[in-house]
Amino acid sequence: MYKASSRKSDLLLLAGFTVAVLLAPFILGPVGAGYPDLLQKFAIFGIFALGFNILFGLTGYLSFGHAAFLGVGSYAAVWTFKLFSMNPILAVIIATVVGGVFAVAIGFISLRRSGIYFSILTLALAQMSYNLAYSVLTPITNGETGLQLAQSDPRILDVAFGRDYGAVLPSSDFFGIHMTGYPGYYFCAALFVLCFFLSMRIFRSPFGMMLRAVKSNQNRMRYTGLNVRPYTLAAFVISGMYAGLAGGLLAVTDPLAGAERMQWTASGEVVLMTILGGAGTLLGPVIGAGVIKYFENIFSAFNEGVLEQIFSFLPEFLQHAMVSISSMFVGEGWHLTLGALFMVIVIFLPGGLMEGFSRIWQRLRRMTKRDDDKPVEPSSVPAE
Amino acid sequence: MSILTVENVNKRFGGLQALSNVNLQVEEGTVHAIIGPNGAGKSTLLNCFVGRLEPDTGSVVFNDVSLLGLKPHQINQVGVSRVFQTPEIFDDMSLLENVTIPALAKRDGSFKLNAWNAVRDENGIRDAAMECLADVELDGKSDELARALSRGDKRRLELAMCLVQEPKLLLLDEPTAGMSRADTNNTIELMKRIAENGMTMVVIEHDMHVVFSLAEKISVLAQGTVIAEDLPDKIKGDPRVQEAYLGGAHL
Amino acid sequence: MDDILLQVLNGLDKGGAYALIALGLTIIFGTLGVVNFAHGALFMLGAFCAVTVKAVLGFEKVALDPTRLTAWGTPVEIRTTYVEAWFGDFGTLLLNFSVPVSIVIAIPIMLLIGIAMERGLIRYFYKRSHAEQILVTFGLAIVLQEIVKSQFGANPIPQPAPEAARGMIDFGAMIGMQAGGVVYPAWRLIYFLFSLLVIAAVFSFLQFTTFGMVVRAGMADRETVGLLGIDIDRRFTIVFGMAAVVAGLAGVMYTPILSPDYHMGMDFLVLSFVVVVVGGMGSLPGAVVAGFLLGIVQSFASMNEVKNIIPGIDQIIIYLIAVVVLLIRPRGLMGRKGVMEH
Amino acid sequence: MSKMNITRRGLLKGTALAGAGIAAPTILSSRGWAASYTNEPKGGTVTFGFNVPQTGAYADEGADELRAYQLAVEHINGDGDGGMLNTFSSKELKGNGINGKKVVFVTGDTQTKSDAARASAKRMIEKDGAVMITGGSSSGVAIAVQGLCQDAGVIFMAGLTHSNDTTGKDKRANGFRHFFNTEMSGAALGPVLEKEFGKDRVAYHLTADYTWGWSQEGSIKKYSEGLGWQTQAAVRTPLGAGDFSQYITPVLNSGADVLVLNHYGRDMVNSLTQAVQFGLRDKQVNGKDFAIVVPLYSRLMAQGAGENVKGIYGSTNWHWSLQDEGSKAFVKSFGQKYGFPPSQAAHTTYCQAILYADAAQRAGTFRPSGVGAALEGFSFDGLGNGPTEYRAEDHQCFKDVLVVKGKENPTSKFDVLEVVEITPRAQVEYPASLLGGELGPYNDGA
Repeated sequence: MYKASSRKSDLLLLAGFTVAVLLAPFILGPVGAGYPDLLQKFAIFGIFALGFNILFGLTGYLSFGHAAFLGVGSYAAVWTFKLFSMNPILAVIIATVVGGVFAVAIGFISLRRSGIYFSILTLALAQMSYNLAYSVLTPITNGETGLQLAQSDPRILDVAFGRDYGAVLPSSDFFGIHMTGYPGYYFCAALFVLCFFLSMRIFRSPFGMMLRAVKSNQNRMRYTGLNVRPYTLAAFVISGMYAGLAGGLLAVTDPLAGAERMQWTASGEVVLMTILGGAGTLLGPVIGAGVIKYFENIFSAFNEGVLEQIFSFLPEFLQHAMVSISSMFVGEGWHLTLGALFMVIVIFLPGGLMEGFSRIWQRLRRMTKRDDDKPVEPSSVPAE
Repeated sequence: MSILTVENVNKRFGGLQALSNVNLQVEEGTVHAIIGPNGAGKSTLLNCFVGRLEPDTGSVVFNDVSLLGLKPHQINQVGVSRVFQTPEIFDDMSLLENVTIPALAKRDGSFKLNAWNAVRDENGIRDAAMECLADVELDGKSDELARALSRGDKRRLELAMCLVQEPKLLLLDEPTAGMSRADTNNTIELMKRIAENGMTMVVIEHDMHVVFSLAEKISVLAQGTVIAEDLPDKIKGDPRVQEAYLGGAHL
Repeated sequence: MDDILLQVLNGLDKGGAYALIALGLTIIFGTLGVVNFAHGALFMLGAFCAVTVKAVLGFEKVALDPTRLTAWGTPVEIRTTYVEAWFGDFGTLLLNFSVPVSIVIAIPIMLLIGIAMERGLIRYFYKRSHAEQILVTFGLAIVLQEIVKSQFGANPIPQPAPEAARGMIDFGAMIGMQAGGVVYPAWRLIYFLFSLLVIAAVFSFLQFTTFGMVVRAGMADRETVGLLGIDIDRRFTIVFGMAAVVAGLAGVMYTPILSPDYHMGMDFLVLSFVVVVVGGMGSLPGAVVAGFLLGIVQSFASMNEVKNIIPGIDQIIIYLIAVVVLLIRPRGLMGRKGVMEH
Repeated sequence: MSKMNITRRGLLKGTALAGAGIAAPTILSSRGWAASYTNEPKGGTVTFGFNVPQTGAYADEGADELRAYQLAVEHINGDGDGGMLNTFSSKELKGNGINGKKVVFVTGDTQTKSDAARASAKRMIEKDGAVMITGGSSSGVAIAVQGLCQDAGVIFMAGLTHSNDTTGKDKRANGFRHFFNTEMSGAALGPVLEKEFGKDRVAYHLTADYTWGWSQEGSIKKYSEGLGWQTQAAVRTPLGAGDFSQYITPVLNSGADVLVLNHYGRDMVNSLTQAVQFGLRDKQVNGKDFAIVVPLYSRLMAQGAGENVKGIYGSTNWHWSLQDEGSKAFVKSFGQKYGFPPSQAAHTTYCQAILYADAAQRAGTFRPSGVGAALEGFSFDGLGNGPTEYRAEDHQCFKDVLVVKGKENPTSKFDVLEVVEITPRAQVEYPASLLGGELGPYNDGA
């Protein structure tokens, strides 16, 4: 049964989301994820996945080349730093716009096809971008090393406003606040909340409904007087702009843009984030992004010494057994865990983690309901 | 007054002459049935009305607008809605949403980037949609997913989706195909009600029961040509029609 | 002229590998409707069949020589392989031919792996969305890959061709050209012929056996065949196993050309999808034609003469062709309507 | 089968409490408070960050680096046999840690991707409090992480990175490299190539199409053309091409008589295997034996090419068969612990850890500018490469370079290369201005 969401529940969700994002350093601290860099990654890849979900979750068009927009956004942002100003506002705006423009070009070509043909077209175009960025476009992208800042960059706007960074390499700063560490996180977080809010509006809007109609039945849509192509293109461009913004933020928190950001594996990662969390749900992609980044950064850092400490409460022989078993899945084995996780989630929770949560939620509700019913029953039965 | 005028339409597929010199006039406010045996060219003709096929020669004019060269969504926007042989609905959306989408398409045109307002705040649209669902007696299920409906209910839903657009012409391609007797009768009743409200309809059908309970005028298509066009009672007795259907063998 | 012929040979050789991998992939598409992201992993597993066979054949008897010490102070180990110790010259021969020998062993193993995969996992995903199929098979690919890595390490492991096939063949002289102009490695020619053989075997199997006829009918219309009371699912299981065998054999025979490592499957994954799509989803001849076509075009795009005109063209040519083909022919070169479009 | 595991016992001793739900929010502790430099160690331990590839093509090299680091930590803390600390010319380290603090470490996976490597390094700095980051197996990653460490105010001791840019165009004050570079490879190989192949040669380059490849190609061209060689063509190949046949066949009839493979890692294994397959090693051109040169050799990777490396020349930073006291001590210590000899990646990372520890001890602080000053211009010996100096101008080590050749009759699977010549340091030295770049000032963070 489908129930339209109410204004109140949306407001609650948004408020809850905002509070969670603002308090993330404290909430995630106990699981070892409360440090700025990972928090920034959560927010940035959350934005990336939110945008991807607007395309994939709503229209069902599975793009395998979204990392191209992420990469282009990063390059645009770093070039903005180099040429104009270290202020992140300008960089973020330009990154978003460039991401959008690039998406118009790629979307215009790819959206001529649907299904897996669309996927392969996006994949091919993104791989072309990656290969060129890595090699022949090195003058623009600085190839393998990645585009970096230099002291000798012109930064014409900063110069015009008399901003001097001295002999050290500048870092992006928001009117004097450096965009590293926690300030950097809160800058991303603000945009993250904004993106979530926009995404929610799109989901609830007539436009979002049309996008879901694309996924559901394009034929009926056409004979209902709707032109499908502009809708899909708009969704593609919006999600490209989200990706461009995410790429720009990567550059803001860490001003280096590398070509590998555009590789197909990076595109695949955002697909996995979205499906893992639950495609087509509002929160799912955010959660998926968080889980994958957590694995990448925290699980990969567990070595056997850490495991020894975790299992130190066990008797020694058990401790050894546990360590040798679990060490297969962490540290250098973190890929194995991730792969297994993908399989388990898809096999048992087709709707992603969000489905898992809603199942648990429903079970809990049913249980509490039963508890409520119990005292009623006896009184009604022995009426005679 | 004729709302749809088809003149001299020809269509070839390779060596097969699917339509030859078809002429047709649909009067406003009438139910016009197109019948004919299998392979007579009924579906080809319908596809020429809705922008799926382009006739080789001839013209299809709707309300002074030529339909040739228009895309399906443009044809819908000038006031032609259609239902399909198998109901084409938005399976994984609620009934209310299914009807809301055509209502929005009617109001906002073929594309509008309306991404800021919530659908739930579109009170006018929702009222119109609920009204249409009530017309087809599905308002009790407005929150259910469309995929769960029975075949007959899916057809009703599809009709509601067309009606909410207040089309000037409604095309129906074998509206009762694959339905049980009860569903068929229900659907006929529904279509009758719609017709009584003055809707112009073109029905393609080979179930004679349906045709004769609905149609005010019938065109008979055989081997790509209109061999007869008349009132239902006249068609019943027309030997050419019988020949076309029965091959003349057992007259 | 010689250079061009050489590039054609390169292209055919590459194309052979592309075609074999794409063939299995497209069969799985066509029959089961499954997007199998673990297909590259099957190729990799095939290659590691060869590694395993060589390792097993190469099991060594270790004797310590206490009179000599290694640089880190332990006694030097004297190693002799058991097969040589037991069988003498025949053992040496067996070691020498470990790659061809692996074929015999790889066929049943890959068949079992394929069937196990289909029965254990893939069959639950027939009705699921492509996105979910991708996620689960991609997860499986990672798991398989990590298992191989944990056993064999991350570095490539050399697999030499048999001594006799390590030389060069004067291909130019064979077709009546001037001697010495077009000489080509024997093993690569063998690989090309081998790929033709496997392709022919797959086609005749599907064309001339009743089993194959049922499968082809099932590819065209699964429901109808099912209604005829034929257990199409069981046949599809075997088809999946067959696709695994084809990918595995492509891997086994490729090892002397490309030293296998655990990651090689991923490297071929994207490429094989491009081949399948260019050929047309679910089309067997399409996969073969596209495989050879892309192999040859890629070879030509890598020539200096071409690269001087368009720098970097060899890096993107495959993708460029994919884009152009899909824009001109919506379903690939030989695709059927309605397969995998939604 | 070559599963190489780090033994558990050893690792336990030197591991910091990382991850695992213990770390409290660092919002109040790590940054902007009273610390006078980034991650100043306050307790009884000092934390190193070992950032190596654990997944991807260089995972085995990364695993070897990690083994060496672990060994170095043991030796610094006074466990084990002391390894090269016994032969090291500086005797400041007493086997009781550094500045009275025990060394502990955290590990991370670079995935050989700049983004992942930086994320991993940031975790070590922001969360685990690492005061020094070291490791890596590619130049792109090294340069990326070096830039990060400069910004964050910690020292970066580069692992295996061979591009000139690391201590050239992209050098940073907080970054130091022990490994050699393409310029030195070219300078060292030049004379040997002349001796072996003569002055009248025509070379054909196949070059991996990214910065390191171009750097390598440039250096070899420079020195070989200096000998009077001609360069027939220099063809760029895509990274990870797999099958290189389409690039190799044009060599066959090109008239060139030397093929230079500017490839590393898997590209090297594949292009070399295939070049030999195409008969290039046994070919005769212009009346001379055709020759293949692999400018940067890695013994670990060469194993992947099997017999194909026989007779192929190249250069390397270090090889376990060296007979000086330092090398012998290191091989003994490493071999006894793990059962096989160390790779050059293991050697350079071990040295880097020891050199950092020694410099911090001499400086009496972990402050980056202090440690840097102690490293700048530091001359030492006994770490396996003969007398060595950390040049102050570019933070590059200058030492002898090994020219090696694939061994014809290997005695074990580790015995793949033989040292042909040890090119003395003077011959590979170049002015720091040659490669450009700007060190800038130290960043101590805060």
